[in-house]
Amino acid sequence: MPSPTPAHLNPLADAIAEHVHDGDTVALEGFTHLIPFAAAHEIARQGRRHLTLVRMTPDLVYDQLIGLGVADELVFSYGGNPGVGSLHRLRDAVEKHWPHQLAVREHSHAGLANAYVAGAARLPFAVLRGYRGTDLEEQRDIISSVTCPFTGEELAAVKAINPDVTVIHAQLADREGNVMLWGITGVQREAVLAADRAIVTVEEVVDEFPERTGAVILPNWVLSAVCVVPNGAWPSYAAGYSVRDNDFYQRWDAIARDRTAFLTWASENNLPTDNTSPAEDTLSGANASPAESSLTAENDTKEPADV
Amino acid sequence: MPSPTPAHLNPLADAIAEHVHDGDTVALEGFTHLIPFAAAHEIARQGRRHLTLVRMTPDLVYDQLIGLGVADELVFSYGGNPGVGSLHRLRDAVEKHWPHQLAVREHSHAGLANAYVAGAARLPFAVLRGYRGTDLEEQRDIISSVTCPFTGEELAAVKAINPDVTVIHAQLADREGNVMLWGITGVQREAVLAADRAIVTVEEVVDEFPERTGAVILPNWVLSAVCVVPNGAWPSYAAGYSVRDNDFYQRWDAIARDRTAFLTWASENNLPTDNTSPAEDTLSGANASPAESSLTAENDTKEPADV
Amino acid sequence: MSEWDSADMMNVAAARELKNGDVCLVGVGPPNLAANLARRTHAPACRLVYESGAIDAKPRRLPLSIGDDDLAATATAVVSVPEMFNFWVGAGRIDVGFLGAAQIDRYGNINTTVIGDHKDPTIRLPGAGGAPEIASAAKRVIVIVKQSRRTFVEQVDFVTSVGYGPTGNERQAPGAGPTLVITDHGVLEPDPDTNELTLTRLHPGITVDQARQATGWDLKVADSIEDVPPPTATELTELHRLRDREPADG
Amino acid sequence: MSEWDSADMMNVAAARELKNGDVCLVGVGPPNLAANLARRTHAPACRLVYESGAIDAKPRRLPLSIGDDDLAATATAVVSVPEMFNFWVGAGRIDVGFLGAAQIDRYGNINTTVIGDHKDPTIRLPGAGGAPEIASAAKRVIVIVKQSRRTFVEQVDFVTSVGYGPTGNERQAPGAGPTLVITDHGVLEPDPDTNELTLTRLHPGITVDQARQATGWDLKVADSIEDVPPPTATELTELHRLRDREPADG
Repeated sequence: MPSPTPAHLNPLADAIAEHVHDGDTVALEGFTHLIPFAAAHEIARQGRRHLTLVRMTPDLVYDQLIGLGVADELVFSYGGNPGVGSLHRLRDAVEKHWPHQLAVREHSHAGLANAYVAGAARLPFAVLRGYRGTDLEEQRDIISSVTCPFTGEELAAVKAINPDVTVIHAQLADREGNVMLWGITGVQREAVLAADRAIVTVEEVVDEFPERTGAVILPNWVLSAVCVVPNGAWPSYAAGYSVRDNDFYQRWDAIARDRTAFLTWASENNLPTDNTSPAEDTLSGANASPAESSLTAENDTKEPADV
Repeated sequence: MPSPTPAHLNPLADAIAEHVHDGDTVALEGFTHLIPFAAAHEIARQGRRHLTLVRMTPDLVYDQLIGLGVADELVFSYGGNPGVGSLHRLRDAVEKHWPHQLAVREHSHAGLANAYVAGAARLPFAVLRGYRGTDLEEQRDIISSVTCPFTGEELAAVKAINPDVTVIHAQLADREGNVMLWGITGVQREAVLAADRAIVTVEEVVDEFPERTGAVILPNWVLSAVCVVPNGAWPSYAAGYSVRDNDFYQRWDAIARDRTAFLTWASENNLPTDNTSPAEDTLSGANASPAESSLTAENDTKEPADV
Repeated sequence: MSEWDSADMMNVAAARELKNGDVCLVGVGPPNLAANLARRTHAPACRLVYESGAIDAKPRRLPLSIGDDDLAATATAVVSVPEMFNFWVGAGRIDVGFLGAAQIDRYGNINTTVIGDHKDPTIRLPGAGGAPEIASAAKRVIVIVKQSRRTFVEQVDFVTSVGYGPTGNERQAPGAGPTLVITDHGVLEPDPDTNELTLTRLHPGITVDQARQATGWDLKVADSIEDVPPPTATELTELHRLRDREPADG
Repeated sequence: MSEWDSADMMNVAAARELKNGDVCLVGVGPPNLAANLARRTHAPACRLVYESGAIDAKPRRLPLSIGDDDLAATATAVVSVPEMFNFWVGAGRIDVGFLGAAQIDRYGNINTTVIGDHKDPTIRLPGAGGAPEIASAAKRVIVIVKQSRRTFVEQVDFVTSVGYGPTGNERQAPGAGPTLVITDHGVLEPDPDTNELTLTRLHPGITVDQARQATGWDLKVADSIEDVPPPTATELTELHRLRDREPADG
């Protein structure tokens, strides 16, 4: 359970150092929108290892962490670069065990979303109508079935997920450390409430929250730390603050395809890697382009306003 | 399932005539706030009988319908006049079978809320940690148990509720019949989505919805009818439009305590009753006060603005 | 201002149990009075949660129902009722839950459903509401109830909310169960070994014998009884202001 | 403007299947193109739902991901992902669900998870996403996939989303299952008796033999094959405008 102490406004490095430990189960959530990239990079920068990473859509953020050797296990439901193609670091880890073997547990979106829901309610499992007849059911330790005591119908059961720590990015905090996010809010509320500890990076701190239809508000007493990190979702976006850097999502494909390009990118961004040689077996090095120093680049692809 | 036809803006009488039938299971929801009193009175005025009424807090709205003889069964979780005392018509029906016997199935708030949640998801049951060791569990047809397939823990299961029709009151509709409500939104979203048909009364129609943190928006294609009924929640309230008529909630106690007073109130408000003599056994007639024509009274208890 | 009765004392004693920072689930009646009194006196940072969905409500006047607009308007967040019960109450995020009772037995089991048979009751009571889950999941459960032989009974007619079970040993819920029963006579606490409710404190002017007389079973009494201090002037002032629906003093 | 290729034809044929008023769950790739094309041509009132939570999204340009802000900004309502899957997809409120496939078999069972063994795959594919629930619960499921022997296989390596089961008779889900498979060659429909995918329509210029060559099993062919009309000028114009991320024409 989260500490009853009110959340403070903390430096991100301190929050990660205090709350994210080697071996933790860590969920970084944000469904396309509000992905906590800056916090992920801080986790990598501090050299965390042996994490179990949980996330519905691993996206570039976990492709990077997996390539950097941060994760031993991945729990997810859709691992692609949306609209672009594969997550090559994820594939390299699963297919070729580079930089090391990555254990995989996978759900459908509905299954993983409900696993968080059960976790947020501190129930051991959730029920849904799905999975029947699929090979996903073979993962018996996380997907099982229950029988309705009223109708006799057999339904799927998914094991609850309770991360040690959940990290999200949001638009706003107030001076007391309450947090507000809006737009596509995904599964963030449930992921935060399912966790023992929760860290939120925010665009800015305001005296009072605006009215926002569809906003999620998280009271300070369910949060462990709130950190002001403007543009902390880049190359994802924060509605009202930035647009998605679709160009970087395209460019990442070339960086991630090639181990050397990836290691160059990591080095240029001061992200520590395991001492693994890229030479032994590069996934699809043929059409890899040289790394660009993209992590620290400005979000230079703002689209014209279109309202 | 709701008809895929977009909702229309309809006269309330037409919507009730078309969608609420004798013998239906009907849920009128609204947790203290936004209780659809006007729609309830229209149901009574049209002489509907043998309804199964579902509602977390029967409140005055079901006390009235029960006294008028509309219901054969009540499904609920808390049957009091909040801050005042008993619901005397409910008690008279259960304790003395006036105007006729009322079957009762009852949940805790958590159980009934989750029964709607299961209904909205079209699942046959919901799981919660509760009920264990209570006598509520004896209602085996609606409360049972399931065993977690991962931990072996035994948890409570509640049977899903899928009303034939759900009726709610909301602040706004737009010109296409989409609906917006805010403030305390209770279980209305789930009750609407659990129903085969849904009727919404609204304070007014607007061109565009405002930004409102915490608002629930229901697309027109899950609604069967939308009816403009200003002050349709009186003596409950609609945040931003009215305040709760606490005086009427007090006055109702005297009206409802006494069968004669209640029948006078019904007659004065053109609400048909079964031809039942009030004389045989009045519940607590001693301190009953004469009926007031309160139903049609203006909301005369607006409190001073206090912001 | 210094006049007070046993009901005032009960509410004041309940308010004193709330600590600054406690997350408190507030129901109608005495709990509402007690929680708001605590917030206006010694525990301004206690967090009021109402089952209607209001989290961190800061009511300016005593709410008349748990669904007052003032609760939503002053809350940090307002959530749906299913979310309130699943993600907040059931998930164990409530430090203190207050409960009332129409009947209570020596093991803290509570009836708010019926007097008589459930299918054909003599008196139909309001029912469960949020009580079973509060009784199950809150870290501390405080029962506020006037003490009488009609209420403190050998056996409840119906178990709406579980205390420690029929013989005191059957509790399986995650929360601690009823940690305090605050009455107009004094305070009862479960015996650490048997969970039997034991008189541990007396309100000013009340005797052990009076408490025994108001109990429908052979009341267990602690070896040493604490005296509850009478309401302070501040407590009484704010209690009266709350009842008169006035805003906080100062 | 009148030039088009087999991929264009596939997207146009998929768009034509959407009826005005249909509630359509839209995924990335061809489904996104097809659904938005339908909305810009013959089905302006079809309702686009994205699994990110946007209900009745009215994107002004082709969204590049299912989480574009334009979807949230133009939607009637935005809901959480759990609510989307529990109350909207799982509850059967979707009329048409589009699916892609890395492998599909003759009974419409789909693999988007791995080529090879799940624990040690040759190729790790993206995984399930929302597909299993769409396959299970949508009233009509339309698969959009380019036809080849690599994709149309005798047996899928992994069943991510169920069509009609291993022998065509095992489907137990509430939705109807894959009602159409639209490829770059033509359209396949399940046989009414056996549920075996059967070639029923051919795109302009494609022969039955070509379709057979692109199928990894002995393709069943309907007695009479319909010819799919080529893309109209309007369809092509809007398809190109969508790809160029231009707003709707007019």
